[in-house]
Amino acid sequence: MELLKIENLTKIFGGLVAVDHLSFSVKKGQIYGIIGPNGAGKTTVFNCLTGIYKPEEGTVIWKGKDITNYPPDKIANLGIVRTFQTIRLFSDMCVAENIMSGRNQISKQHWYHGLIHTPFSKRDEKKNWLKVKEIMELMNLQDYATELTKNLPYGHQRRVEIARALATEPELIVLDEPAAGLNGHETLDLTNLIFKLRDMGFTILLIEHDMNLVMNVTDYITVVNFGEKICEGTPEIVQNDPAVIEAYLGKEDADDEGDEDEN
Amino acid sequence: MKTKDVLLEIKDLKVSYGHISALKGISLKVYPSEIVAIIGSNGAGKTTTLRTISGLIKAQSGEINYRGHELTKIPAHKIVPLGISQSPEGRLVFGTITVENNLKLGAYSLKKIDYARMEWVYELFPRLKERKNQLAGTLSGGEQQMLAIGRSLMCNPEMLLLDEPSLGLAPILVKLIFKAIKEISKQGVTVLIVEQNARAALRLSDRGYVLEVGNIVEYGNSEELLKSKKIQEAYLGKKKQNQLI
Amino acid sequence: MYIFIQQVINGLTIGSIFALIALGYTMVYGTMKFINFAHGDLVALSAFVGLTIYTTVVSSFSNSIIAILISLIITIVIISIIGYLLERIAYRPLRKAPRLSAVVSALGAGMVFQNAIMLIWGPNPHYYPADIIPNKIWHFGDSVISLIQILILLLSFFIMIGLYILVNKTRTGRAIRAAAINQDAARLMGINVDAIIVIIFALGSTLGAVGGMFLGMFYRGITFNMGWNYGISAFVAAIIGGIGNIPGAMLGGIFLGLFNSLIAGYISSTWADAFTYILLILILIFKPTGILGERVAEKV
Amino acid sequence: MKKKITGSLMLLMVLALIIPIGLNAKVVKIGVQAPITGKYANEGQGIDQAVRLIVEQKNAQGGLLGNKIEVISEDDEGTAVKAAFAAKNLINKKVMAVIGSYTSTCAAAPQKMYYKAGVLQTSDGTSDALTKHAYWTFFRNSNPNSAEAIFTANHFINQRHYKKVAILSDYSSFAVGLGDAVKKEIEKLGGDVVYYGKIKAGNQNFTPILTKIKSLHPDVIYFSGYYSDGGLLRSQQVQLDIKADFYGGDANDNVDFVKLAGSAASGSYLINVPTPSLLPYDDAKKFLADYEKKYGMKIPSIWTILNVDGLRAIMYAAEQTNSLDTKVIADFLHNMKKPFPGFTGPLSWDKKGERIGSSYFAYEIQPDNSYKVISK
Amino acid sequence: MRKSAIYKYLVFLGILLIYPLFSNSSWLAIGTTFIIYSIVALSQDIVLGKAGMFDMGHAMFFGIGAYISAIMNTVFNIPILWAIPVVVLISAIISVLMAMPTIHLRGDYLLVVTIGFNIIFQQVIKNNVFGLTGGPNGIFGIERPSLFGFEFSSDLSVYYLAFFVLILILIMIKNLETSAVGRAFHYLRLDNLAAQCVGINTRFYRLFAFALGASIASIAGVLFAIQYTVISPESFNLMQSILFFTIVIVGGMSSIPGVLLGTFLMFVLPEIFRDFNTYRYLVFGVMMILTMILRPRGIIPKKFGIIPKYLLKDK
Repeated sequence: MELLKIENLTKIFGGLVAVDHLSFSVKKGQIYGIIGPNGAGKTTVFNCLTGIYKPEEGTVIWKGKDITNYPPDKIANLGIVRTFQTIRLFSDMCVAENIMSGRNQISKQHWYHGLIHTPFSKRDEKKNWLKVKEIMELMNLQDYATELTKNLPYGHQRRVEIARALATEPELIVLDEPAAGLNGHETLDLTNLIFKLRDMGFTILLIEHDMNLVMNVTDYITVVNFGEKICEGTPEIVQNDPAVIEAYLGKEDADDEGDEDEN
Repeated sequence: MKTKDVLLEIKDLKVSYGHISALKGISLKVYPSEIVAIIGSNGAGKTTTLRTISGLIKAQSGEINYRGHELTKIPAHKIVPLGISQSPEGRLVFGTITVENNLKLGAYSLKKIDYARMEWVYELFPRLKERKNQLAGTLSGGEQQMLAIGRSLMCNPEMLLLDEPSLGLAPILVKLIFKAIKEISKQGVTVLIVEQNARAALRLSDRGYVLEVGNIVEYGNSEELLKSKKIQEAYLGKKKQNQLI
Repeated sequence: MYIFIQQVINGLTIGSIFALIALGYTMVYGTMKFINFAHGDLVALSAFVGLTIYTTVVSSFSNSIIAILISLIITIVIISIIGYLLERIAYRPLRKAPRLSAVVSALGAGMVFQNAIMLIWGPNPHYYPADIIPNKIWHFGDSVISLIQILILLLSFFIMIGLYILVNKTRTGRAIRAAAINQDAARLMGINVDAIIVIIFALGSTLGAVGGMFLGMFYRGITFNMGWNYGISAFVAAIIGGIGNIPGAMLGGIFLGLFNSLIAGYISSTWADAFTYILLILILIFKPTGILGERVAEKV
Repeated sequence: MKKKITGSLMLLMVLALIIPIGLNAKVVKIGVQAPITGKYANEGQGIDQAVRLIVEQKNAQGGLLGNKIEVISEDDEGTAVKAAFAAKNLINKKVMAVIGSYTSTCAAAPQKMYYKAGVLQTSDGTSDALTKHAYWTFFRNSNPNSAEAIFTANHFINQRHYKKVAILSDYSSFAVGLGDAVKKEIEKLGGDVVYYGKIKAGNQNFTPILTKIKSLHPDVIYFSGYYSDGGLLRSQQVQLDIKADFYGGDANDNVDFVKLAGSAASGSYLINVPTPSLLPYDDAKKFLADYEKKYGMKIPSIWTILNVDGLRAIMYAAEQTNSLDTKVIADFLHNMKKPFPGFTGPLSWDKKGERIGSSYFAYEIQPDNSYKVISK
Repeated sequence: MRKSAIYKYLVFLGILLIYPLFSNSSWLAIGTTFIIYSIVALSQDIVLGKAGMFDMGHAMFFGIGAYISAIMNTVFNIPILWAIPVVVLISAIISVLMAMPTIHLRGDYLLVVTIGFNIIFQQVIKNNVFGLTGGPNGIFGIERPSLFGFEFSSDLSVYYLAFFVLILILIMIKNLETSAVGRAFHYLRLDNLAAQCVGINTRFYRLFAFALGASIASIAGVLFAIQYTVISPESFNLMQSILFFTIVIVGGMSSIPGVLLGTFLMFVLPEIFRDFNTYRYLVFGVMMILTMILRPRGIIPKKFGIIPKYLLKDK
């Protein structure tokens, strides 16, 4: 079943076509990768998908519904939640408070509960905090619950961001270069985490530079360069595609590739 | 390896942003007239290294020695006149200023603009000459990169620091830029280049350092590094590889 | 028709003074990204300093024009030094602090200036002598223009041309613009950004000093609390033009001066302020960064 | 650390609030409530200094009924909120009478408090609202707007025979009140008010509104606001070559009007009770000289002297009744058969605390900046 | 809430409770105004400190509360306490109407717009629109309220009325801190985009913060009208807005003790130093600069990371 379908997506910045009639679709339960050289337009795709940019052309279809020009919060509430390439946490707040932000729209509190607490709002509050606790345990963050996120190491910040995304109870998690800045050990943890998330039933859409990670975890990959799709398929297919190799290594290297593509 | 004296030597350099340490004590050497590449993934500390050399970031501890000057103790604007010029990541051209004025700004530390040098830059990147009266912000990514490099050449540097010159550029442009870097190097300018495009960088350079989350994990001759399995794996992943870097 | 012409002359005169003061706001905002609320009071201070110097030196010169030029120059020097000290003491320690801290520091500095004027010169208004500039007027049709108006218009015009040349055609000017666009990139060019900020404060203070003395010569009466009124008008002018943008401040000042005159002349003087601010709000709603301001896209 | 800071600050808070100052008797206390800082600081400081001078002279003569007089000044900054605080302070310090405040708003805000505390208040505020309640404690030492308006309208229509009148005021309660009243009286006498507008005090640039007025060709421009704007209005009127007479209301009568208007001052007109320099009384002249000698500056305006007169009348009443009881003094002041000879002319009051028998003059300012009386 | 925090608030409220015992009538009046200004500053803090919107025209809502209640009382003879719901409603509506087209503006531009609104408001009341606002004179003769037969005629009773309202507002703001709404304000201030991307409708919360701040300030306005029985335009002008703005920044954004301390320093301290008539504001300006340099985030900055106990890992 197609969960997310992107058709003919085009985004132009001042004459520069950042995304050029790009189409792909993500099935439920998939781990879907988008790769491409830096500046290829991958993040722009995510920004269009999550409502931050308005695309010039094309549609974003979520479970059969056109959500193309929805604002980011509405899209998030439909079950698409993302992380950012440059981590965007609420840096002055603690880990638990950051994760709690994901519960904000799930909470049943009305605006007046902000002024007058009722037994209902207190219950609701406790319920959501307990959910946060659950997520912190899942993500191994409980030791840092009251630590301000700006004081955490990079790897932990990544985990908090993913935890915050999980807290919104999404169906599709969009990860924008989750391994950027992680060391080998942390990347390994991340790999396991992504599998774990898939096993829990989340669908995952991923942009990543770390080829090891991408090739390891994804089921299906779209390769983008200059906003255009140059190849798609399973990791095996993608890895052996001459267009991909060219995009990554440049033409002058093409003659070297023979001895490296052993598979 | 060159036999001359070391031009730039970094000793046990540590840098941190608040509680996050970006460089955990790196050491490296650059000899006159060579091209040295620093490669590594996003967030490894490459840019931090360059920005610390240029004086934009304060070092926590360690030394950066350049021809007898201790750079960690000198403010950024006094480092440029010593002969170190940087083309920064993201190019940072002055968007609302014309191309030519960007180049003039590059020569700021010389007090007088060397027009012969400007001609040389135009020869290196003819595209810039065509657009010299255009606002830098209206240039394409590749042209901006050319401008950033050209600008950093205007102060007649002895050493050029290049931060990700290939970022976001089409292969053909990358080729053009790298060719230009080679050309610059031939003029006797020492080049320290930071790149994610490891292969291209190593092909260009004499020596290379591999940086990973704030530590140098590998260094040596570029040709050897290029052949190293580890490097290959890190930058063009292999399917079903169980062992990570 | 003569009313219209007259209102335009009136508007241009006050508008060019607004523009001079607005430049001080906009230049500081351009590089430091904060509103220097003390600028208006600095303008008031320069009017007082200028008068004091004028009354001291006037006896040594037979020609009052020479006396006023000399006092203008001395005032500029003094006010620039005060502007430099202001930056050094009240703003530089706050470069890395939250932006609103610098705003409050500026408000505090404004309060210091205002009360210092009151303590030094007393609460009474002071007066520029009436004969500094001969009281000559020219008629064309039913409209009139006075010598002092012509002088203000011409001087402001030349000062703004001078500033334009300085910023666009000189080495220092390029450095100022570079520092305004990106301080780190400017440092990489070997530009001493701290020194540039000092220059900006000195320049802004210079223009403010000229504006302050124009006010004194044109209206004669100066009071210790006059800075706030002009400050807020000039600040609005800077915003209308697009704060941070030097031609924008000039345009905004002239525009605001003209608009004020025409509203008061043709619509209602009792509601002139309301109209001015409604205009301001409308401009910001439809062009959120002012007339010449550039849109800054948020980087994701 | 944070605990310590919070703790010590709280302690400071408590201490600060318990400090309020103790009292001591044996002296008669006179309060001055005036805008010592803020927009009207020069008027406020003038009133304060003049009162202190009078009291100093009185004490030198043996004080009031043998008691030494002490002056307590409170700054109201020209705002109603601070005026209320200042008044409470004065009441707590048990003053017998309060001189001030300068502005109508600041005189009105604490009026009821003084009434409730039985403290005499004498103010130069000219707003009609001040005598509306007829508090027995309140004595206006200036003349009300309405009287001035009647004089002005009569002078314009019947003596000068103006046909078209332009009126300007600022946003102060006093100027609006006077402007409204003048407009009403002129229309009552059949005059044509072709323009009635407001300027923003301190704005300095009045050319837009004057240009507008120019197009209406009035015979006279009347300004009911303060000298600091009036002088500029006159100066800009001449600059714009507007051929109309210029009349300033009483608040324009300040030495600074002439300074601001410069050469344009000559030929403009003012309407007020007799001005300090024109006061025909010898003791008034002596007081002006004393003031100038002591403080090295001229008295800021007639308002200073009006306030001083208020104080002098109160002291006179105390001596006449041989009593320091405010009720007795007030009764005496309300029922004076023979007016008290003040610096500004004879003073007496009606039941509402309104000054009776005000005399207005219209002056023309001469090229040498002296005043020439053109109408009484 | 932590035990120690409760204890601190009790001490603070305790001091306010017994304060009238130690003060004469002028200090009582200052105390009452301190409480009223604290309420305004707390409401300013909701907009500025919590939701991070640069509102430099907040005195306007304070004024709207005072003026509407005064007009209702003096013109229509409605008991002033009955005016409160109307005042709250009207100022909430006005604030939302004002904020809707302007709320998207970046920091300093919003600051200018709110200054503009404040100045327009000033001109409206000074021009005596519909003959209701009394022009520059303001409105005289506002009647003090009575509740269940009790007349709030003495200054002391007004003090305790204000004190009671302050307690209610403090409870409300405390509740805000520990609710989804209050956290949403912090999220959108710290990173608007990230907040949107986890599903928070930041536009709604911005408007809500504005409306809430305006409503609370307008309640303070009613109290102000009750205390002074006279109101005039200059109590709600731009200088007052700047005062409230400064209180929040000097005290510490979104920190309740900070805002209360800020009100004390910026408003009560100048009253204490009345004797230094002409010098005090000079010193005051210097103090503002020094405070910012020494404590750029305010004197008592907000502390985050206070979460329910049951979340903490058992040690």
